[in-house]
Amino acid sequence: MSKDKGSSTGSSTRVASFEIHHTRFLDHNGEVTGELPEFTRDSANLISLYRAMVRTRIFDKKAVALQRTGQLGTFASSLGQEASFVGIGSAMRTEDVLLPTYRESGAMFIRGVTMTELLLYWGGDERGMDYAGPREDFPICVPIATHLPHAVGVAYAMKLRRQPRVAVCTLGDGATSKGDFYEALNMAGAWQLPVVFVVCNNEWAISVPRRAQTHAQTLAQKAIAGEIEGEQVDGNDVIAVRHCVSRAIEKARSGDGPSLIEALSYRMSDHTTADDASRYRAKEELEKQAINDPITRLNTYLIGNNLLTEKDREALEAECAAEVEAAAKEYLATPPPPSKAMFDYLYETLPASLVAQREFATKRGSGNA
Amino acid sequence: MSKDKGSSTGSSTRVASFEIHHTRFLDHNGEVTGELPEFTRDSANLISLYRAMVRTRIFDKKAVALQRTGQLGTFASSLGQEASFVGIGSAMRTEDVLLPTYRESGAMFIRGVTMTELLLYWGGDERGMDYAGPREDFPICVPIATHLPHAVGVAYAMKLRRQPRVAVCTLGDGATSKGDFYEALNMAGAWQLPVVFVVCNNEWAISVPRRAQTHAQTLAQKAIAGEIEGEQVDGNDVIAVRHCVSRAIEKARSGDGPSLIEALSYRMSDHTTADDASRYRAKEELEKQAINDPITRLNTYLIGNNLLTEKDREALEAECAAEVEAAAKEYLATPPPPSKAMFDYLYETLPASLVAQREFATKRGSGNA
Amino acid sequence: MPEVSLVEAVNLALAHEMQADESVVVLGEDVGVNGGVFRATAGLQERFGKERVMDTPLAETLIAGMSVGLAAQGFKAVPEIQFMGFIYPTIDQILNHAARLRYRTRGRMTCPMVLRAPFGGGIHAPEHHSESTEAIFAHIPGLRVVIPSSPSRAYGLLLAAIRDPDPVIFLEPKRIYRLVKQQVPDDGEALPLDVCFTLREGADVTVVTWGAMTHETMMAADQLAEEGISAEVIDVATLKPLDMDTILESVAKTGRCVIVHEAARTAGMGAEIAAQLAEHSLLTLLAPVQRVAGYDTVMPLYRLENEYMPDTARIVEAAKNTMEMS
Amino acid sequence: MPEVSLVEAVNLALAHEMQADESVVVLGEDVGVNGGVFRATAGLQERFGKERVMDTPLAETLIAGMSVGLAAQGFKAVPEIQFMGFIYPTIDQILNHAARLRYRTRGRMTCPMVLRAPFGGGIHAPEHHSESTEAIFAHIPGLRVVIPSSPSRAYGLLLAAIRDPDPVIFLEPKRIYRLVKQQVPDDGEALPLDVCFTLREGADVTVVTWGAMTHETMMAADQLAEEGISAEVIDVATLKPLDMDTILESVAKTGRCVIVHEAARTAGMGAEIAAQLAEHSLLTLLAPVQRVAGYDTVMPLYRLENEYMPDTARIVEAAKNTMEMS
Ligand SMILES: Cc1ncc(C[n+]2csc(CCOP(=O)(O)OP(=O)(O)O)c2C)c(N)n1
Ligand SMILES: Cc1ncc(C[n+]2csc(CCOP(=O)(O)OP(=O)(O)O)c2C)c(N)n1
Ligand SMILES: [Mg+2]
Ligand SMILES: [Mg+2]
Repeated sequence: MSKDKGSSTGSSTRVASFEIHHTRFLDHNGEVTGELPEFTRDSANLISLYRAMVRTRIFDKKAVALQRTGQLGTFASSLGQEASFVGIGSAMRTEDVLLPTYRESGAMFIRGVTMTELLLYWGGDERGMDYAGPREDFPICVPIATHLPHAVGVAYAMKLRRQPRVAVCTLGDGATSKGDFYEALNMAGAWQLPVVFVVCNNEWAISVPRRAQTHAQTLAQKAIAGEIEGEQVDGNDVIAVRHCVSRAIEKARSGDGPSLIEALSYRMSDHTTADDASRYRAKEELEKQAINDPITRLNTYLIGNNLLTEKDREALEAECAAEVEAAAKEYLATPPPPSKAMFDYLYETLPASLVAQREFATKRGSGNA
Repeated sequence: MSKDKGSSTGSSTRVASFEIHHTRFLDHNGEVTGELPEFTRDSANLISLYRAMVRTRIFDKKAVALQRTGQLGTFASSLGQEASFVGIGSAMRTEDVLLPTYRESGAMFIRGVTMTELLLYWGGDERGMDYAGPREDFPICVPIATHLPHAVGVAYAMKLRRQPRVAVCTLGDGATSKGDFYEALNMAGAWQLPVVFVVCNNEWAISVPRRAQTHAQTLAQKAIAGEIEGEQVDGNDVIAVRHCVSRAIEKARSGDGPSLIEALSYRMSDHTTADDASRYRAKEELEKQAINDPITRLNTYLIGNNLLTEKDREALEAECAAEVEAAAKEYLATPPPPSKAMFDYLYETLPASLVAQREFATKRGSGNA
Repeated sequence: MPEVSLVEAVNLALAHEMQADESVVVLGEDVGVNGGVFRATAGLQERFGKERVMDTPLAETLIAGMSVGLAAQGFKAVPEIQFMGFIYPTIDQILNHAARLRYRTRGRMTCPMVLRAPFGGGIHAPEHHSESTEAIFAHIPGLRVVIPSSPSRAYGLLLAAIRDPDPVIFLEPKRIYRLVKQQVPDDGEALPLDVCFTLREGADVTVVTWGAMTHETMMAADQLAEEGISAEVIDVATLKPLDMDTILESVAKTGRCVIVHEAARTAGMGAEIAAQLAEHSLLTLLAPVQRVAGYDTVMPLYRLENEYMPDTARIVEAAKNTMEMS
Repeated sequence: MPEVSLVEAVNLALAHEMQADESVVVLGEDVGVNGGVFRATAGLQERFGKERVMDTPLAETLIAGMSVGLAAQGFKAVPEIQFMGFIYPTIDQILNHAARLRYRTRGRMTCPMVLRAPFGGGIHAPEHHSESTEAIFAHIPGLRVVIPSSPSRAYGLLLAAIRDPDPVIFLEPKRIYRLVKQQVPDDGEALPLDVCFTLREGADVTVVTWGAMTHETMMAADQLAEEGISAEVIDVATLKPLDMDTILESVAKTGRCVIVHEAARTAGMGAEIAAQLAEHSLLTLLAPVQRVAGYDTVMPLYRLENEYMPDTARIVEAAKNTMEMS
């Protein structure tokens, strides 16, 4: 986003102007379209991004399979958006805080959330939100856009403590229609807070296409409402996502204010396993999107530049698959919590008036205690 | 607001750009700064705007006096903002619908709300919202920005019925921080609804200055978030307000979509009679603003151009004062509603379960029945 | 006549009223092309067009607020909130505007809208998708709160709600959206609002309930019957305004009462009913009124949801308690 | 020691705790330079700076939501909502997040915040400024709802609320913000949450109330005493979780109970108390419990507000009713 002032004609004067830019490094054929950022020089970085995307996709497939066989509740697939989520996760430092919605498995894994934890969550068990790894990361947020104000509060806390940390908050295209989004954006701008919002635009909010959410040409331009930095990035180009998100995070870390990044991608799956996208989405549209697959794109580049061999890739896939299987096994072996768990952690100390309810529930419980 | 596309450099491409303009015709000395709009050629139009501003100010003074003497509840003065409110009211057609907040006396009077009605409202009597004149105009809205979604609904209704009507919705600078504002704006854009939002920026939201509400350089640019037309106007120049609001209304009426207009003015009074602005606002700031008085501005122009004489002005003021006094008298003579009025109009038909409550309240009432 | 489920009956009523009354407008997230995530609005957009069956942006405050605007202009807005867990951003509009537009303007403006939302647990849904917070709305003056518990009541009550000149919160127990099917003639016959329905007559104990819990309660009544206890079952249906007369009459007969709801116990609607029973029937009650309700905890994720929700066994036990104590 | 009013006691407690605990942060509209529209935060920004006493943009959802974020990061956020009529946009954040952050994350994250708001009628305020909707919050699992009724209780309870590790809705009866003054030593002594306060002992009838109504009730108790009726007065103070034991003990002694609140009657917190009384004391109650409450109508504009709110006369009458009926 850039701006300038001035210029007057008769009774009308131009008082402000703004621009929105879009960044991409790899096109959908894996061809380089501009000078690659620094971090790509070390091919280990690229392989690690590649692995993270593959891992996410294999997990995704397993989760859907578990759901289809009645072993998991509703699940939100990230198929097609792996570059966005992996790019975001990889741009963060450990001490930053991620505030995700529900589709960002790829980002959460990089943050250290375990696959077992994620399966427990979707499997109807609160223990899946007690992350052993990133203790300060927020759990999945289902009520759309309600975590954006949290991100602002987290960023405010960091600012108050003069910590060089950043809150990174992801949301969908649909979420940009909620007032919470705008209130958070506006506050982040007003106080120049260290927060980066990433809109993971996958073109759909359940059955509502992006163009029906808003007349805005870009979602990035919504940043202008709060005068914060706003830009678009190719969300299927993991290099571009990591680059732009990194840049915004480091800007925020240096005290130079918040940003909004729109990552353009596409939801290749149904909205969730409870949805049937064929009801509202033309098969042709989905087919046309296949060429944008973010994993294929990086794969083409890596193979084409001899940074990865077919054999490496197979090994990498096998490792990821093994990890996913192990997590699924661990998840399936986890017994349900006891009935009385409904009263644990409700308050720090259970109020006297609820003790009898807990006893009753424990007594009546299905014997999980 | 204007936009264009294109231009690419390396990995980054410009995808959108926007501008915000500001309009004024009379500067604070009453000097013409650009070619005056058509409607000013008939001086009767200008006199009528002048009268409406004077009338509003005299009413305002009376209302404050009534409050100070314990004869009226809390009142929100429009001192200094008369040009904005009168400009808005005068730009509307009878069949349009006004959705105001609480400070727009000047607009409401033009719409046909009576002074007595307004006094009854501030005097704690719901009958002050049963406007005999503009039956479809919304009553005063106290919960900030909650009437913006109503405006969208009203505009949607007009669109559904293919009526050439427009919803005009006014709000303050503080209101632009609420999510409701943005949700309404976004929907108005998405469906290209016949609605015009006018932000009456008086630089303060109670004690919070405009710059603390948002980092945005202009409030007009918030329109970009919903890709609707956004512009600034000098809110102390009644000609400019009327011109810009008219233009936006007629655009909306022709089906060419919604607009957001920011009218720049200043709150010369306390926030309300319950407030004491000297606690948070420097006396000097207030004094500096005196030169922007919108009534003086038009008066200077009218006198300077021989469109009004001192005598005319005095007569006009006397007429307005008489009208205000008559309304005050009528207000003060209105007996309070009976206790049972608490149950009138709660539902179309009072549910059986409430009949006993109504009887009880009537029996216990202070005898107003 | 084919049999329909509760959610199909909702659809039938919507279609009927949209056909009969041009001023009825449906709006919400995914209600159009997708026909609603539960298919409650399936086919409506095809039949009545994109303007009368509107896919809105994802913004609940807006959905409620623009319904107020539509209603004020003489439309009958029927907004859908996708799940009750996402209804809270509408409370400001409902409480501060919809419920008092008529009151504030002394009848000049009115707000005939029906805000529909599926609610309650039992379908292994994700987080925030299983709550029951009807009591919040039942406390707000100027509203009606209506909860159907069968296909035919869904049809008749929804018609009545849409025709009602005042705002109605219409909560649909999604657990029983497809549980049973009934023959529901699409005859446009509305059922009365503001009255309870007696689903089963009995002599020993009155069980008062609503929504999905009517089914657990009917099963409990069967079990009780086997044990020689005759339970009268009342479906409150309209929680606000509350038809206490029907409940009082029943309890005057049975002398005992159990109130069953899925929502958290404290300050739930069961409290109001119990309080009124105590006020009016203190001397005729043979045993203290029992409330069988959700615990005062957060509705747990689905592995524990069945532990949270009242079930047949708890209802039977409570009814027996009232028998023993007297 | 100078005497302070209730609102000054709020200010005293805020200042004390901000001084004692660096993690306490105050935020809201006009809380900084202006010191709050009721002066509850007067002087705090001067003393503790603009970052710890923050004038926020005009956005209630944000205020509540960012408090959750601050709390999760170990701050104790004390947001102010300017009037209870503007609290509704916070319910989503309070219900879906603040009240369950600890629960959801199994204790990994917590939400120690105190959302303050003035509430209630009686000061001839503008529209939407006089409502009492505490019951909405009392229904939400995971919350505390605290209402002080005197300067010393405001001081002690607010300290306790800020120190509490879980979210608290702290509602201040603005009608009595300046009604009485008391000596309140600024000694940092908190009062216990989760317990009722017995303001006056009596033998014949228990009157249970909270907030501004304690004053009407105390006056009613004086009048009753003149007529030979000895009323025990209980200030509930913490509405959730509810200390029913104190109420039950009192009613076990008196056999009669009147519950007084300003909020609308239906599904108000009085219903919960009455329901529990009926559950536990059915056989010892000498008369039906009486509720003296606001009507189930919209809180009227100020010309009728005194007709709406319970007053001494209504309380006296209700107490006498309980005496006659037994
Ligand atoms: C406040 C709220 N309203 C409605 C829903 C139901 N819902 C779940 S996901 C979704 C669409 C979200 O779309 P988007 O923000 O684009 O994210 P995506 O799922 O595409 O990643 C909706 C409407 C919700 N979870 N929260
Ligand atoms: C939702 C809401 N929050 C808070 C308030 C209290 N309040 C009344 S006016 C006001 C400031 C409004 O400022 P602005 O929008 O600039 O309008 P102005 O009064 O300056 O015309 C506030 C905070 C309110 N009425 N509604
Ligand atoms: Mg999306
Ligand atoms: Mg202002």
